[in-house]
Amino acid sequence: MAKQISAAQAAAMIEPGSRLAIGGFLAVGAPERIIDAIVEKQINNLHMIVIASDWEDRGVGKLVVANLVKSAQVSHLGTNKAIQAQMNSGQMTIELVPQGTLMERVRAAGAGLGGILTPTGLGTVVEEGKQVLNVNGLDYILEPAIEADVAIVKAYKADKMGNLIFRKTARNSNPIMAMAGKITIAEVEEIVEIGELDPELIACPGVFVNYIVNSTEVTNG
Amino acid sequence: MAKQISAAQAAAMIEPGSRLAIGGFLAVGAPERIIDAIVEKQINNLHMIVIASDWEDRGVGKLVVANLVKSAQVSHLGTNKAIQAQMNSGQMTIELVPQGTLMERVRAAGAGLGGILTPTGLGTVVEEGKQVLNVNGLDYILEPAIEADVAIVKAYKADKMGNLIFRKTARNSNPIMAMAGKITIAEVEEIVEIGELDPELIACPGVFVNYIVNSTEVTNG
Amino acid sequence: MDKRAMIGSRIAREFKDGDYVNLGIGLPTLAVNYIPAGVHVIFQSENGMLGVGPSPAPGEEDKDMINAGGGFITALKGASFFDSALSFAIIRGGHIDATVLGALQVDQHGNLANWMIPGKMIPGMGGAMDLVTGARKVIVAMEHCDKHGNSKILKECNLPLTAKGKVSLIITDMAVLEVTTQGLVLRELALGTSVEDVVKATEAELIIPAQVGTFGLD
Amino acid sequence: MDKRAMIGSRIAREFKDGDYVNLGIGLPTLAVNYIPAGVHVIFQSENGMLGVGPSPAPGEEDKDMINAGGGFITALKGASFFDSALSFAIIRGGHIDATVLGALQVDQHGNLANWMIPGKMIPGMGGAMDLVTGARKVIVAMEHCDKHGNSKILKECNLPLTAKGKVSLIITDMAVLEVTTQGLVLRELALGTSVEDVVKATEAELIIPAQVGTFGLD
Repeated sequence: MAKQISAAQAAAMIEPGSRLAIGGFLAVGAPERIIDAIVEKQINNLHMIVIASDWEDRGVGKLVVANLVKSAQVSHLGTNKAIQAQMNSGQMTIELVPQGTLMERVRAAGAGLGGILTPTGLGTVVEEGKQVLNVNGLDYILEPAIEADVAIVKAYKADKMGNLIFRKTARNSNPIMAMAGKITIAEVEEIVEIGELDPELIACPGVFVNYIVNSTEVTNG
Repeated sequence: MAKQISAAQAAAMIEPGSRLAIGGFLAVGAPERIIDAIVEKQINNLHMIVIASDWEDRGVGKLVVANLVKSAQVSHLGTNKAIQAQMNSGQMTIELVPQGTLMERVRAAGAGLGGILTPTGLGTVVEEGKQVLNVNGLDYILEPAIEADVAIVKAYKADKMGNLIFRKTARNSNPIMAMAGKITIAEVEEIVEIGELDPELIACPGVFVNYIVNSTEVTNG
Repeated sequence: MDKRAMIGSRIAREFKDGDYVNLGIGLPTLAVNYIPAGVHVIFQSENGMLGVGPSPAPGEEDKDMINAGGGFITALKGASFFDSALSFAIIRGGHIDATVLGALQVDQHGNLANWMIPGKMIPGMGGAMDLVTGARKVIVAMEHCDKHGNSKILKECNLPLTAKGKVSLIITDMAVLEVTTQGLVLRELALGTSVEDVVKATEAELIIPAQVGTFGLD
Repeated sequence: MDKRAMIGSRIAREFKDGDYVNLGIGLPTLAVNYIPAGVHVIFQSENGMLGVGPSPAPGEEDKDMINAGGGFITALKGASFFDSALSFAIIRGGHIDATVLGALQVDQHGNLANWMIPGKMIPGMGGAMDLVTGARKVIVAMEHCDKHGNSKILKECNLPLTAKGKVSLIITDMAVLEVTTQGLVLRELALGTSVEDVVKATEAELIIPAQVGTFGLD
């Protein structure tokens, strides 16, 4: 069962200093209303686990521009000058993580696994300081699971149990991020009755979702 | 693109001694026609990667009864007396693998990962002889990826590109096994034209599928 | 009084509204008949679904709808289907509120043995090791003694373990026992059962608090 | 002659009917315009789809349909959508037949550097490291020299690597070079380019076989 709340209520659940896993890819499939509410409430000192830092005016880039992010695990910064400036000035600490490794590490946390063994990054700076294990004759980097205090995702529709369906490439990291939060909040375009979603189409079962926010609803929280 | 073949042609691709990952759970979602064709052709000395050994007359149990299996990685044997007898007599070598670990190890092979780090089995016989790693203060067993020469799965429908959709609990291990085969063959109840499947519903993209077998077609090969 | 029904009804009281629960085959599944009105529990079947409903009427079985024990099931509104890897991600990842399993043996350290008797019966662990490792609360539900009258609740399990130190509650036809860091605490007695009866039927050491509750079919 | 078009058309000849291909942003995407008739290539976008089609007509953009570069796309018949973890399972697991990427530097050992210039530009590796590690064939497509006229094909990369020893083919506006265990072999010359031109424009050592083909726009 997922409880319906406003974007403002969602933001109010997030403590300063939290580790946030946020869905979306270059702001497509990003939970924009909840991001706006976090900016509104100026919840700061955040750690952000995201595929990309998006744009300065769209997606998680807005959190960066508002100086709310102290550190990030991210695969791509190229579309956001603010995050590059904050990285260069030392305001923000960045761990650059290959995108596939990032997704798999977040999934590992959600799936109760300690980490992953990936060949990605062997022979590059990504390998530095990490344990390399040989399994059946091949080398793999041990990359630990990435856990989140709160996962914030965006879906197309939710039913009142929190089951989520997605639309086209807006699915991206959302079902994975949703697995990794101690609390998971889903922003959706429509909330439907239980039984209205095709059970075969549910790409994120409600067991991963604690709260749902209707993105089209005017918030007053 | 996936090539349509008969069940007999599918069986003819399998070399004696192959490592087979076979989908299904207690024979629900099992590729029965391809299994029958393997029995028909008496392809032996097989290694079988399966959730369960099913029943003696349904699912992969038929391979066991036909004395075609020399070894298996499996989580449950309780419904099949033949496999227990063959294990006790030493005819078959069995690695019992916890079901979640088995699925994750097969997925790791399909996903290019070297193995998994799981807490399942700690403090039990499953841990014996294996490397235990401490990651962020917790212990995990390193379980290597499980690769297959051929994956044989069952789906509800395929399109001619090999995209697969599943039906209810017959999905089970099938999308995972499909990832791990050097060659993957899918037995389906219906083959439809490209474009007829809902792109959001495809639980196993055709990129994992090399051949499709129509289970309702009379084979003559 | 039907012992199994009594255990089933007592299991059901462990669930809160909105809980996600995985029930092992056999005795634990009886709990579904006793969920209180107003409490909505979502049952998982580890072969790949959430929202398991009751058994279908005869003749209405669907070949593609079974539970982890192979029995035909139905789906409730709000059900979802997924693959086995996601199903065990849910289990191992701590997203299941409670799992209820039978046992061959359980001990005062919360160790559980329920998957093999060496040289005799090796059905395999199936999904049990993952369930016991990953579920937030592990409940063992079983008859207190085996068919020879021997205690199944021991100081130390001597059969191969399913998981170490993961059991938190034991529900039998005689008692409800909680596994604590101090040891095994007798929390409730079945109606008509005395503390002495339980102590006599239990090989493990028991902590008997001043207050012990009772349970039984209403 | 348009250099970029020439590179794009040459890339397209690397694909076989039925191939699954991931094209990096920029120059590599030009290849889609030159796939020969009768060759069906399925393009992946690593943000979660297979079956990428052409850009939508102006005004027909779908907010939920972008490629990995953020550009609007369409879906062809037979497309599928999935999450990022599965998308990279496809990539890392060796299920993509070919990936084509740009480079800052590539060297004669098949090393690739395309994700950062220390102290200057750190956009991050995005999905490039996984693509180069996992794809069955890694093709680098780029202009032979940088804007200052310096060779981008080196004996040893000196920028941070994207992956070690994974590049198998380099397609530039001047040549097609194959990375072999012996070293970098000149396979084809762009129309109007001589062996001497290529040798002069290449810092890496080149193996010049007796037979060198040519390529260019038809």
